[in-house]
Amino acid sequence: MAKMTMVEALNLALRQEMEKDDSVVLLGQDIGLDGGVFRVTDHLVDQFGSDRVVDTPLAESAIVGMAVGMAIYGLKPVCEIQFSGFSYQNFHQLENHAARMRWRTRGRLTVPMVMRAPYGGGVRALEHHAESREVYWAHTPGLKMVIPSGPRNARALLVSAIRDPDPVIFYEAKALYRAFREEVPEEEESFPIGKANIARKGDDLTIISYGAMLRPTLEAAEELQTKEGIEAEVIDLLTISPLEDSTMVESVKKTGRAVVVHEAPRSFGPGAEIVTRLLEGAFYYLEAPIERVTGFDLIIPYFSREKSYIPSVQRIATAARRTLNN
Amino acid sequence: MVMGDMEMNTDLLVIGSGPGGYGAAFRAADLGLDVIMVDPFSRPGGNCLHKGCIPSKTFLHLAELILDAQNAKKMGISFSKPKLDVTAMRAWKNQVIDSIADGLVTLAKRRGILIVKGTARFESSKRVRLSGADISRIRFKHGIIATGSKPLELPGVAFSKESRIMDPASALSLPDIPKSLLVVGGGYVGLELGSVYATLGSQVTLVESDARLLAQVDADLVQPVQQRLSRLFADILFEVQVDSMHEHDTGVDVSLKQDSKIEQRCFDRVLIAIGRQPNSGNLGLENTGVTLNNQGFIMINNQQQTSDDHLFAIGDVAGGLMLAHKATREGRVAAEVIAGITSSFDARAIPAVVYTDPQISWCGLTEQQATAEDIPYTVQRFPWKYSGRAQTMGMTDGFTKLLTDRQDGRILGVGITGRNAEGLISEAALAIEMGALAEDLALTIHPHPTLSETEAEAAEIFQGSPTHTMPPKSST
Amino acid sequence: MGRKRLALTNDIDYLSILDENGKLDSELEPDIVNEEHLRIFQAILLGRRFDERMLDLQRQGRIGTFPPIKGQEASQIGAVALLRDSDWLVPAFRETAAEIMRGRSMESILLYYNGYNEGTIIPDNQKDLPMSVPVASQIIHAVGLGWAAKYRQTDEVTMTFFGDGATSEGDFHEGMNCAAVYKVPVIFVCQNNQWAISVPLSKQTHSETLAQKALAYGMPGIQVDGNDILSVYAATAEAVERARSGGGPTFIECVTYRIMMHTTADDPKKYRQEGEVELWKKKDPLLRYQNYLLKKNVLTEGDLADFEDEIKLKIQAAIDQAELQMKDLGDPLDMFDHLYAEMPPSLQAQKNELIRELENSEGEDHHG
Amino acid sequence: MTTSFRLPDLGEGVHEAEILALPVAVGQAVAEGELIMEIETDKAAVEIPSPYTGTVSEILVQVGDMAVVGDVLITFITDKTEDAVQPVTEVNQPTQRNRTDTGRKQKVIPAAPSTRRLARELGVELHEVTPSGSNGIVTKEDVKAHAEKKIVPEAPPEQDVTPRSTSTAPSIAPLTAPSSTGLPDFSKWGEIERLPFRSIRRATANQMISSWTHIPHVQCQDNVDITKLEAFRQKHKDEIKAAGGRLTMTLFAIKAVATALKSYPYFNSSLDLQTQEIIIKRFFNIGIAVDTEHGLMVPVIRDVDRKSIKELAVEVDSAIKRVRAGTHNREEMQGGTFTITNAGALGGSHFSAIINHPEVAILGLGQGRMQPAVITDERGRHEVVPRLIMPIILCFDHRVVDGADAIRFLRLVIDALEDPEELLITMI
Repeated sequence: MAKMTMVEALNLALRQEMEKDDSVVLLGQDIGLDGGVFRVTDHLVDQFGSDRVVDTPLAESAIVGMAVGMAIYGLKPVCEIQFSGFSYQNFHQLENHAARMRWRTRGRLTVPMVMRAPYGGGVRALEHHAESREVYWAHTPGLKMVIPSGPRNARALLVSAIRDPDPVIFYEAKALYRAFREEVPEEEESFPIGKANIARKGDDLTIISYGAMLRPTLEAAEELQTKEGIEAEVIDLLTISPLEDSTMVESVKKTGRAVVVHEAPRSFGPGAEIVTRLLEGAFYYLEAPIERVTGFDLIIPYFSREKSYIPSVQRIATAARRTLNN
Repeated sequence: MVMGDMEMNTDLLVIGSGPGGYGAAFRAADLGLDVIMVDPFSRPGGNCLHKGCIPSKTFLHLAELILDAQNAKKMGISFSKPKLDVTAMRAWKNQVIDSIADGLVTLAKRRGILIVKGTARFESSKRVRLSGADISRIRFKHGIIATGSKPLELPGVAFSKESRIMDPASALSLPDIPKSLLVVGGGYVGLELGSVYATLGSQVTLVESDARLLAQVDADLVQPVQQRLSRLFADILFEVQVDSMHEHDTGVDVSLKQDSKIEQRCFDRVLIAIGRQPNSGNLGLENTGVTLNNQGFIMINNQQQTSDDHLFAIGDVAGGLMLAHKATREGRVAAEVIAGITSSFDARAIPAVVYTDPQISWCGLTEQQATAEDIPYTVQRFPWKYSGRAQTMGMTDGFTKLLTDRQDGRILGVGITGRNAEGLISEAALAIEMGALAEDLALTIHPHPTLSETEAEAAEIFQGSPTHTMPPKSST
Repeated sequence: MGRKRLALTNDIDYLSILDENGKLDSELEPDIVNEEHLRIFQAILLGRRFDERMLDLQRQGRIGTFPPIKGQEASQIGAVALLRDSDWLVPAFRETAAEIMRGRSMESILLYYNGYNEGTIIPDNQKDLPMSVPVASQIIHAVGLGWAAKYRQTDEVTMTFFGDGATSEGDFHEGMNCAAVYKVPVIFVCQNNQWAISVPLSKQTHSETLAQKALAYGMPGIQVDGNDILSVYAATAEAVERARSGGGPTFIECVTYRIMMHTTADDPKKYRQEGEVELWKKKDPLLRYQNYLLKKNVLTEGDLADFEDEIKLKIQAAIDQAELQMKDLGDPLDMFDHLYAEMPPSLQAQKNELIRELENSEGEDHHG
Repeated sequence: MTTSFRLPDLGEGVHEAEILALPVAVGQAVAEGELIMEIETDKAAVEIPSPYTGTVSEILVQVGDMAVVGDVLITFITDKTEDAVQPVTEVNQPTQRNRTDTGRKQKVIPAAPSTRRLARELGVELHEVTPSGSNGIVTKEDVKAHAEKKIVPEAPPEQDVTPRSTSTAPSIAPLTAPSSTGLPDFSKWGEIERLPFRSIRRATANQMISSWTHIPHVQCQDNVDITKLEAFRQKHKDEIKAAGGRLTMTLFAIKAVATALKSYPYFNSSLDLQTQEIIIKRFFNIGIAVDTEHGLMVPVIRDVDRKSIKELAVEVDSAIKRVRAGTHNREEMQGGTFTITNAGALGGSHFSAIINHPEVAILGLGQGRMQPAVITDERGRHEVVPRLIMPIILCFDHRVVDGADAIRFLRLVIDALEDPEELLITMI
């Protein structure tokens, strides 16, 4: 086991999958010699050549559209969109084709591709570089939407995403890229898409979170524990779509209280679906209204104000206390 | 990175990857902490490995070969004049450094330590901002400041690359072998580097503002070295100060001042080795709770803790003897304290070595200290002219002295001047740390003929009955 | 220094071999064996007759909205005629004749325009993509397929179709640009039928030709008389040869005309003059080719009558077959299939919800 | 050299302390760890061990003085340099360490580095250890033997990664419990957690041991029908709330007890065994047991006999809030003559209370619960009706009062609580 940042862990996943399977090819802007603007594809071009680590023109639609063609052909393309804020320029390729090809052709043509994109705030970036709009993809039938929360699960999930027979949108929290290091085994490891993880055990309430928000959520849980002796169970969704609800429902059945945390804007956000699933599955176990701690219904502000927009440890802990006082 | 500031979190941030820094980082990683080490150098080792101890000892070894070859003449073997290939010498030195540095990189990697190349500046007690690195900020639970020290400059004389006025690091890059070299400063760096250049053929003049060399070392230990150097060097001037210096195309004009007399001299190159100052400025320490003393050293306690709860300091920047092995131990202590282990810097004997020919080494109490602090002691000296082994090597201008407690004979300090003093001092350090008596040293059988016998013989003098010299007439 | 005209690598040619008056440039006449001529002619004839029959069916309410192809048969068949089974076709949505020639069944087309997903099932041995409705988006898929074919070191060629309107889309630009950059074996066939619903070419672009757009991407481009099967065939033959031999992509602009409406839900009288249509009817690709073959003695009047009969029967059989199939198709639960390789539990739950719903409303018609 | 001992910061917001005892005199030699002072803070009584070995040169305070954190209390003449043991509160203050003369003038205790490390880990000072090695060398075995010899270990070394905590000062005399070393290893049977036993918890324990071991406790219990009182309370609680107080059952109990104390003054006394006297107090200060996050606290409400229920309601409520917030002062915790503990709010029923020494009695209240009660009307007919019944407990020091008086005392309280009108009439 070696300690890795999320960037290094993702690089490991790509490298090992490419070593194993020559149908895995990467395409994106600046992913070759430059190694990607966040260095996720660093040195892969040295090992696999520019045939498999393809620097593309500035053309998001072409990147994803070509990947659709490549995937139909039988390759397993992994696209990098430099920032998720630019992926709207390829939205139609995913919505119109990637998501539909299997369904459209009744299973005859499939699109086993991955679109990787950094998302989320917290790194003092400029406009279009900080948003959290996973719900666009989560709301698109036919796509899978995955957001890891740390180096180890990022690697394991990316491996699964590459091997997945369907198109997977893989969001990587910029704020986590180098935030911390974790032991990541050199030997192969994957984590199934569509499974949530219990990141922390507890009996008093359930906090549901994912991606970059997992860390502040865990910190808040820690604070509740040390200050008030409250034991929060923290669920890390990992896959936003298809959303696995049994883990969170079972947890809420046990605790009776829930807080949902995400960086994305609140209205019609992932929390709306998560809360509904909890109501469907655990209504009679609830002892307090479910709280949502999310980004506000705004364009994420320029970074001088970003801290106030992104859910903080304090906001999460306060919401947790509110549910407990109810 | 094209966009955004990447922030990283860790348990322990070590700033500086010298022997103190990597000592701390390695120990902390072994104790299960997540460690990041930041340094402007991409490979660990710090000044010691890259610009100090290791390159200087590489060259001193070559100097010793040359001197030994010369000395062999009187023993019946003559060598022709050595041919010097400066480029090859530099390459050899770099090879030595590379091999050690790469080893350290591997050790760090296998321990899971992240080495970040860059310069850190504190924004608070728990966060630094980095320049020159992929990561913009590091947030940590604990920080160890191991930024070391840098050479003092003469007032009005700034070091620069390509200058004829050199600091020790540029002297070690061995730009050429100047015809004439002025060494300013009679401390161990000036003596060691002066010896290298003199042996390689430079006319070395040394100026020292004090009345003697190595002011902090007992005078009797320095005496044989001073004698030898006065033959090796062209000139050693005491109580002389550099009044001004002017560099031009062909050399450096130096005006030397003694009392009120001023003498003008010209040298091809000048080496300034007047001491070192802590690297505590420009670290952003004003944004932390760390306090510095009036010389700029970071104030610490025996657990290496600064006055800031989150920060520790080790090595040169924390004051005390500016020695790599002291820094390493301090680093280990800091790491242990951070990991929750009861640890303390409680060394009783920090050995020090001057790599001149002959070498000087000492540890524990010195006579200077004993006198200054009025500590009762007795001293025994065993001159090396009675050592068979020293005779065989033609290296008899040395001695071993033992400072002991007058009452119970416990060993308080040891000083050695002579060939291979570096290897002999560790026995003394162990003896002091273990609380050994002179008797213990005397009764420990030392192999014959070796230089280590001189330590046992000195102890036997204390006991009243040495073998290879006559017993003292009465006890001191 | 100074100012001079740049000498660019490529020029744009216009190619016409057989004109609307039956005049033939025999120097340029492609060498096509008789059997191939007949294969091509039958494909054009079937395309025409099936299209006409579709319109009838639509008017009878037996199929939904569909886009007729009438007048564009030559620019489709002339291009796909040169593809091998191992090559790829990436159509837009007005290439039924080409798709049928490639092997798509008329039944599947009928099912598709009757709102059955089964209509987009492509037989396993066929390497065509289904029709793509969002204009120009399919162009990039062709580039991706071409890239993959090249990566796998095959000699497969990919051909994609799109209209004049598509050249205004960003995906056209991105696809053309990437194809040239990666030098992929892709043939871009633009069906310049003059109209994008109600927008005429003059409002679509200010370029003198569409073919010249290829120049900007650094790929060969050619404009051909799209109603002249020989021109289309010859230009395509050149492009296919280039693609197969590693020479990269080609852009072919087939100048043709959409004789009919955009779709059956559209009334072109609202925006274009009948006179223009009449003018183009005289340039009909089917008659031009038919006369050429009759004159060349490749085809006889007797053959023609036989072909017409055969095709009529074939079409009727397809309609009967499709209508028979439709009686059994349409289980609403089938819509849950094939969204993912494996159905997620949450979707299974929704399917179960519909199953319960259906059980409770036995007898009600849930078909579309 | 002369060294000052200042009132250390004992943590938890304590900023002043009363000097309770000064068992040392000027000129007296003291060893480190020897008791030099007893102080009482608003939290607890604390014994202060000497941080130095030396001679007391000056005592700057007297018993009864209030000292503020940082005040110099005693100066010592020691034979140690600055590097010698510093007061606990200063030991971690960084200084420019000068290694070259560390402990030079003081005799260095010879011991191998590994022995020194062990001593550090066990919290053993080398100079306290009897050496067994040649010419005074201290061995590992010596250190271990010394550590085992200590009956009570020093506060355990901080395991926290922030080792700078100064809270290890043994500010409260540790309880001695020889049997504690004989506890089984509980972790054999499951997960355990070890928590420090200190500050208020330990102070409470000391107080309870003293009380329980010195006083022969006797307890009598009864039930009070508080149906009427509760109705009365409900009727008036908003009015009291408007005045800034809370009308609780405790308040009625305070008034009822005050009346009873006046009738039975022995319950308001203390026993002085030294003088062999019973001290009857002519004032009525009632302690109210309050459960706080720091532990049990007993603020004292003064002269309850001279205050109205309304006044008391405000005063009691604010006293409770202050002790819970930790903003009370020391005086508020002193001078009680009788204590009331109300477990009702926590749902408690019958329980046994320990007398708050040096008082002689304590009254406990349980939770009022609706219970079937048999009521006999004027005509002698019995009827079972639901009534609000509250358990009430009186614990008393049988050395000072007897059981019969206790029952009478309790009856008086019960009667007052059962009938608000009675309470109003008898209330003083």
